[in-house]
Amino acid sequence: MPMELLVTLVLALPIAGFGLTALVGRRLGTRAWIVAVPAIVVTWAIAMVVVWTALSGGFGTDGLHFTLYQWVPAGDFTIEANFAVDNLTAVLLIVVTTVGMLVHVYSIGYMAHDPGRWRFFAYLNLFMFSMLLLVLAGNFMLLFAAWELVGLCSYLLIGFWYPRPSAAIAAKKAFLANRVGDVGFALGIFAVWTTVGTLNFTDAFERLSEGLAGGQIEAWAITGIALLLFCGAVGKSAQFPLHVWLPDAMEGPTPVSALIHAATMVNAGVYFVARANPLFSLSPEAMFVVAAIGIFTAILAASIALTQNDIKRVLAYSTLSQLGYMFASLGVGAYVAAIFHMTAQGFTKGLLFLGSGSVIHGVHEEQDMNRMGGLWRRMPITHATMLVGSLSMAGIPPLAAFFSKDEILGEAFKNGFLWVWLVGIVVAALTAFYMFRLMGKTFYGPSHVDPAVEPHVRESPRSMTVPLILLAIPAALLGLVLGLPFGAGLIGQWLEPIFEEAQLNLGLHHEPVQILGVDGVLILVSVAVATAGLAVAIRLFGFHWPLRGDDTEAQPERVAALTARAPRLYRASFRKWWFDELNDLLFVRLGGRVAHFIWWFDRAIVDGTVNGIGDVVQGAGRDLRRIQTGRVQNYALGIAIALIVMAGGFLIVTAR
Amino acid sequence: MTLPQTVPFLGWSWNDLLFLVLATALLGTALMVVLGRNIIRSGLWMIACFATLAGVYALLGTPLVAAAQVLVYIGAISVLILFAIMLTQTKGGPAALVFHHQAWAAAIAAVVLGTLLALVVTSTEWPLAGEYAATSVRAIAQLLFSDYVLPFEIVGVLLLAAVIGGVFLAKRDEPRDEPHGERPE
Amino acid sequence: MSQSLDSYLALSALLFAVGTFGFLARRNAIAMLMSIELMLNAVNLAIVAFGAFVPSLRGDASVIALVVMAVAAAEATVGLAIVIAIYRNRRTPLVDEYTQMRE
Amino acid sequence: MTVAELLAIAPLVFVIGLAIALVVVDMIRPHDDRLIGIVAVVGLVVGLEVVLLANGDGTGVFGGAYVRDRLTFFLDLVFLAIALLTILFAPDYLRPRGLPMAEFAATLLFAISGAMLIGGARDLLVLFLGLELLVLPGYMLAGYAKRDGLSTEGAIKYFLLGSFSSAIFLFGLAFTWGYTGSTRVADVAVALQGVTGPGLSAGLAIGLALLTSGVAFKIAAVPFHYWTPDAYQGSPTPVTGYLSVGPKVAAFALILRLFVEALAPLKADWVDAIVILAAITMTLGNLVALTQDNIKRMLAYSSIAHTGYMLVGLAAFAGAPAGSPAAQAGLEGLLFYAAAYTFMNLGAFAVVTALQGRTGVTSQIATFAGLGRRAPLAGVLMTLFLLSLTGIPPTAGFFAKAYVILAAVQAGGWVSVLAVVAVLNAAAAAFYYLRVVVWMYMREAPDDAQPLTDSWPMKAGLAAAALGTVLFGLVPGVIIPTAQAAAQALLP
Repeated sequence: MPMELLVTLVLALPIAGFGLTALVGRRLGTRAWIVAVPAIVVTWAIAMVVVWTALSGGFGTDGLHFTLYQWVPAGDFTIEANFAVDNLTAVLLIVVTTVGMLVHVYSIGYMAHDPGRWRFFAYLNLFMFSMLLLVLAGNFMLLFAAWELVGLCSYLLIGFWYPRPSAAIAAKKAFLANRVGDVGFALGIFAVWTTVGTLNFTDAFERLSEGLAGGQIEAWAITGIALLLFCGAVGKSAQFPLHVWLPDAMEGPTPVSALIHAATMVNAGVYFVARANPLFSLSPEAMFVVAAIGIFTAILAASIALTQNDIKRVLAYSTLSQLGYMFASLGVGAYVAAIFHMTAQGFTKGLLFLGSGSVIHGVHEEQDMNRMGGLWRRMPITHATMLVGSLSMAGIPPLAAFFSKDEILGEAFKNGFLWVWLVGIVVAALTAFYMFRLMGKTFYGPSHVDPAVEPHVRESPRSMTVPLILLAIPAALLGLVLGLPFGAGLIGQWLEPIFEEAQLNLGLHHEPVQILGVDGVLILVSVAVATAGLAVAIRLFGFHWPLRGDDTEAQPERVAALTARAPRLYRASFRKWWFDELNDLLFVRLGGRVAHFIWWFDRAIVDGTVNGIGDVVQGAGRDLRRIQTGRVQNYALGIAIALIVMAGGFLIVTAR
Repeated sequence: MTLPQTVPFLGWSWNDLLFLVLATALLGTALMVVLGRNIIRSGLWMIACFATLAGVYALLGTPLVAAAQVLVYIGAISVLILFAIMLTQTKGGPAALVFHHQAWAAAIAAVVLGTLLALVVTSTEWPLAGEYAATSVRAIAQLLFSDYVLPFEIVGVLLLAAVIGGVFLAKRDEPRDEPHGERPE
Repeated sequence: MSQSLDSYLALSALLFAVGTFGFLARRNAIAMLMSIELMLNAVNLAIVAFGAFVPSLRGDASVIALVVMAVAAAEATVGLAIVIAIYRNRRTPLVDEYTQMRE
Repeated sequence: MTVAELLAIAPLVFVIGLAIALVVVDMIRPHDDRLIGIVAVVGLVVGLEVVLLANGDGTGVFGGAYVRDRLTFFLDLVFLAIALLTILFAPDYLRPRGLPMAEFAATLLFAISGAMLIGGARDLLVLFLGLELLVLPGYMLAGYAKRDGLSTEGAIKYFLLGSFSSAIFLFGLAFTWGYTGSTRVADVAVALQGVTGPGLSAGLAIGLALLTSGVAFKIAAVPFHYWTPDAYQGSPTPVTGYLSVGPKVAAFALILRLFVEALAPLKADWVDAIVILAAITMTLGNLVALTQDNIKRMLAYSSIAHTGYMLVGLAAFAGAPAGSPAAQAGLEGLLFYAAAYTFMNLGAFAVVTALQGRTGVTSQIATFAGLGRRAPLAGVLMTLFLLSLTGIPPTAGFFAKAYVILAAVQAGGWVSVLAVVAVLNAAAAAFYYLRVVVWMYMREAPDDAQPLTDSWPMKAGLAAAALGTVLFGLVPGVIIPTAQAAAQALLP
């Protein structure tokens, strides 16, 4: 019983924190965090006990299942409030509670001067509850409840700084995109229920696969259900074509971006597809769609990230791109790699967002990277931690994201999805490039900070830097701990049993990793590509070599100068010239054009369509309201005509 | 002298003739009610219409209903309506503006509805319909106090509710400036 | 003719239609109320006619008709009270001028 | 009158007696609104107790004209809750406007007694009388602020169209009587056995059309809904709250007794009409609600949309084979929806009422600006009610929608398409409900914003409404068995 109690506490503490903060928070003034933050710290501690028990095999292979109470006792339609803790849940719990706790602590400093901080902490606690509910839910209905709640919290937090009109619009857009996805998700859940008559994950997946094997359920029905459910994941995890909300969601406070829009909520879609692996693996078509949408989002978002100047937007597109990776990974059957990447990405992106928040805080709420630069001296801790995060994102060994990304690419290649691998490699190069473009523009080179602000730039308070340092540790070491030895790391040991059935359905069998064979080559290729992207970015945008203690200067002027004097004279520096010129051509001119086109397409067509749906609906409502003329006789005539139509209809229908 | 069994020349029964006369009068007076330009005249035509209908009820062998028709509709409702007409007569209002400009649409709708209903009711085989028979008052009285005792009581409640609310709405009163009792803070 | 259910029902249907026309076409609230009374009378006629021709409804129909009359009286009371109340505010009984609320 | 008969109608008699008692109290102590309020509230609480005690075994009384079964029990509880909440919310609105409490409470209780009569009626004439007893006081309540032009305008529109539809409905009843030769629900159902199917008698078909049109008006289904926005906007706000739930739930009770009991043998003939009505009602209600700037008008259109969702439950019953679980689930969903809707919608109107406690506050959505800051508790409660109306889990509204939609999916055929329409509509509806949330939390209050009233009755009522909304969502088990029993009582 104690374990059940602990899991219940994990849910109860955040919601209690929300209730208390919402009720009395306003009277707490600057100490609005006094309830909310300790609640999450304790939650974290309890969650760690649960996680430890789960991962050390305390719950067996099937995990811990328990029912809190019977939620809906309605005969056929009976739903229990039941929770499940298995190794997949445990991994998610680590990310959610750890990043959540650090973001809470970080927010103490970040929101210290905001008059609405009590609301902020209340929402944040509510979000933690919803997210934990989402992870722990043992059936579709409970998951759906959590799914809607995290969407609501996200909506409230994006619109937190409502005096900015852009924030209100962004909140609305996030809600709209999520609603579109949720329609499919809800229909999918209803379809599951009518097909198998249960909403419990375990039972439903079992009956679906039995039904397919026994011939009671058609293959297209399975594909249909999987795709409907996937709609929800597309909305929540911001995949093409519903990705438009995530970049705009950066209007919310930075801790929110870090927690909700990078590390936890956006992963909900990935988590769900992984949770539903027995279902998805039954339908090769659905798997293909997942892979295609994932990898397309990955390349689309990466190409857009190249040219953005808002620091948070670059990170947002990067998040999109990495989520795309995860879906691609799920689609090719590399479930473990997807969850591994999600974990690595959760910590790394959380770190990068909090770091960017620290930078934005430091330069007085400036987000344009063209008005930053040279900050590494002023903000050493922020710089160092973000460097770790960027290297990890770029896929440089031995940092966390290197292992996970490498595993995704390797599995895609080996499972026969060559196209996924090819696109993935390009994305890897782009990722390294834009991450170091971001680092260069922010931290290196001459300062472009507003001269009025410049003297006041200093490192953020400890409540902000300590979480950065704490997040940098997993971002650096997680891969080594979980991913080594290749193909047989801890993460694989934890998660493989969960995906066993899916692997069987897909006909994939686990081969030992040949470090001196194909795997080694793949690793080398991906590292080489990443290094190349990183090197180009360093050339163009500068770097500070910490060990050598000297700088690589940012290049724009030098490139311009070099190309102005006939560049042929500098054949001696051919290599350099070639790089610069090609980079100029590829990334600044051609790449810029392409990226600009993609950006335009994204804004005008995709985004326009999403907004257009809302406009059409509103327009229809506006036209329809005109029938309400205010004149009783018009109403009466309307009723009389409806009566005649109804009478005619009844006569025709009954006379057939 | 005795009347012939049937109407001379036409061969109808006297009852049929009576029915035709009453039916024509009923529809005619009803049309005068809805078409009349002067609302007071409409009210008076309505009384005539109700009286004709009482005749139809008598023809149907339900003298009690006919009597109630006269008492309730002519004696109470019509008087009430005429009274309200007097109260709300707009002085010097343009008398021509009797009909709404959708009157043509209304006419079409009414004709369609009337035709539809008339065709349907006449073409329907009413499965239980038998021979015509008059209703005895005694039977009605018995039913009213046995099977229909609940509806009978509820009608009383309905009238009470209508009176309580109607009096409140129709009475002219000044707003109460100071509510009695203490104000909640 | 007077011995046939159909003729009474047809008469009732036509009276109902006349009432409907009045309700749809008249502008005066009281004229509309009168039209509703015509419609209720039409229904009553149908009920009484059924009573005269359907043996199992013989007494019932009369009772129902009486009840409907009482309901009509209550309805008229309420309606006229409302008409008088709105006439105090608007100084007109013409319903199509009551269009402060629309759309 | 036998003891069994008295016991069966005891709650009804009690409520009518309470209404008369209020008038008498007002004569003895004129204008003592507080006393009236106390008597009414205490009386209604006792009334709830009477309902619990009089819980009968389902045998018909008055020759089968009235029955106290599990459905009557369920509906009586809902109607008394509606009355209680409305009376708790009303004083804050009536008092500053100088409107007397006694006539209000008495008229409301007469209407409620009409609703309770419908709930237990198994006789077509009694159903009609109950309906009239329900709506006539309703017209008067709509015009209760008789010096207010909008209130009387709404009242006369409601009255004229309502009487028109009553006449249509009565004509339909007349055809049913003529065809079946009886007014008793049980006899009608027996008489109609075996007459369904192709070649249904034209008289019966037109009777069905008239009856459907009549009840569609009372539940405010499109295209019979025209009265709703005007009557809701014009009425005094507590009355609007009442009108949005009381007559609607009662009209659904009428549908249960008339269509589900008496006309069940013909359900294959009327299911198509219900499916179409449900689809266009949901869609039009939600679409037009999106464009409204007046909160009462917006909630009026939203209530039209909710009618559509409830009709989905009815369609599930009618579309599913007789005796199948889906048929019962549809009715259960309808009943659960009615109960959930009562609490969440009355709660939302209560917050509007509290906002308008001072005279001169309009019903524009803009009056909600900054409410989250001005009155955090009211803001949180309003958010709760709106989320429930949207159908966000785990509130009562979520289950209500899930219940009817799942029943519709289970029913199969055309009715399943309704499930998709309902899900799409629920998605669209979020926008106008959340617009109010945006006004409350994302706009600054104007400087001259009036404070909210917070009398004890208002607080108690809000607490009760919030409790219902949360409880039916978190622990729907508190009401589902009662709803199930009520649905079973309807099915043979």
